[in-house]
Amino acid sequence: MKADRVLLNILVFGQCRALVGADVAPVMVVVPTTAASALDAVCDQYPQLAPLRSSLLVAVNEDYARAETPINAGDEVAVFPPIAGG
Amino acid sequence: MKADRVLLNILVFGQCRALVGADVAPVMVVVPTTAASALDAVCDQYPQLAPLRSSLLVAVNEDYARAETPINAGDEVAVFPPIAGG
Amino acid sequence: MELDSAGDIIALTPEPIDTPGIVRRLVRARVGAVATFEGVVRDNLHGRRTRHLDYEAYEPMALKMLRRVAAEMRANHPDLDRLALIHRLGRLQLSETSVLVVATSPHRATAFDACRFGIDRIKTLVPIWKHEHFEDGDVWVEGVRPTLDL
Amino acid sequence: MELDSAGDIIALTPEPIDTPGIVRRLVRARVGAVATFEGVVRDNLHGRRTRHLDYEAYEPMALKMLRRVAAEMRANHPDLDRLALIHRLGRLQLSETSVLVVATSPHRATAFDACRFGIDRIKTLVPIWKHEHFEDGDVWVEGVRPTLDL
Repeated sequence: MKADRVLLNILVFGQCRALVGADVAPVMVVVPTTAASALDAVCDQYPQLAPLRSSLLVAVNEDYARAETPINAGDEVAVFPPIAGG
Repeated sequence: MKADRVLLNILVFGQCRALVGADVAPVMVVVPTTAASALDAVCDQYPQLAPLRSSLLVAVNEDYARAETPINAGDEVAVFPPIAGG
Repeated sequence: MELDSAGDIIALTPEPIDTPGIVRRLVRARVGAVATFEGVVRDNLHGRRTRHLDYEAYEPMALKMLRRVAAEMRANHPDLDRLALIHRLGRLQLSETSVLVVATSPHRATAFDACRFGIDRIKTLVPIWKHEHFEDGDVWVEGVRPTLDL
Repeated sequence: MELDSAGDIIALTPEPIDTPGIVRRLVRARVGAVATFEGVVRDNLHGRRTRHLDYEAYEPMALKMLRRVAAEMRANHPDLDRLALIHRLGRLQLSETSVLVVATSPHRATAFDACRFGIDRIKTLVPIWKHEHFEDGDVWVEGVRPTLDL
């Protein structure tokens, strides 16, 4: 697979959205990458998220991701805090 | 305690009421008596209830009675089949 | 139907049960969870097609037993808030509500546990009988003997 | 809110949840038991007085997860009839319903078990966040990490 540097428009929700001040946090990443690496990248480029790093969740294509879940160009990626519905 | 022959107006419900054809089944008993004896008396005087005898319940003063629960003159006594609310 | 001194609604009624109205009157500001159980008239019993049901009760004793169930719910669940225990009497058509149990609480575990206990206990304690009318006959529905170790 | 192809109602909505209307549309003739859970906005969180709440969702994923919860309920309970899983979004006032779970079945054990499973699973699976506004401040309510072994 060819490695490409791309802009990933990460969707952010809840307190992450509030801290970023927008619904989307664009980050530059080299694809293919992983959920853990994408999370590192967003916390690096949006340092206000860094204190939450250990609790944040990643979804890829509307499913919860594990650290090693792959991310390719065109995937829908979201980052958000633990969920509190109900 | 003095033994007295009295008329006990036993309340009947559900299939018992339907079989008796009335809301009340008066029976002659000697008081003090017991729930088991009152049940014997009502099945004796209303033989249409006799086939149900082993399943019937007795309440004395609006509480479930055991076989040996005492019945005195003036007590409210009811006889009915197993309950089917809900 | 009035709230009693504990703020509960415990009743036998020949009228249709107004579930949303009951719930609205029970829920107060401290409550975060409402668990509701409704028994409704099914269209069959063991495959026989039901036309309608008649419920009858030994009314004063049934009310006394409903109040006992409410007391047991409270004893089991100190953080239970208001509750409702209501049984319909008389003739019911298909899909009408025969029994309503509502349990409110700050927390959902209590609401669920109390609600389920309430309906289970009604079925084993409250003197009510069901006469089921089918398209081709009728039957007094076989009941249960109450648990007498109260 | 429409019934889906399975006859269920699964939705996220900014409008008040019409619980009685939902229940009425779910219950069909074969059903004998309806278990309902409503989460409602409480007047306090750990003693701080709540003024109102804002819920937000990752909407397409939240809908997908609600549908997954429904599928799990069905898989666990073959005799479950229609169900509803509805979560409110946006600003909610005290005592408004934030979440509704309805499970209908011929039998009460299934209705209760499925309903409880439904709300427990919503809380551990559906991406929704709660921003609570108090009289003296606000907080993003601490959430839970989903169980990932699905």
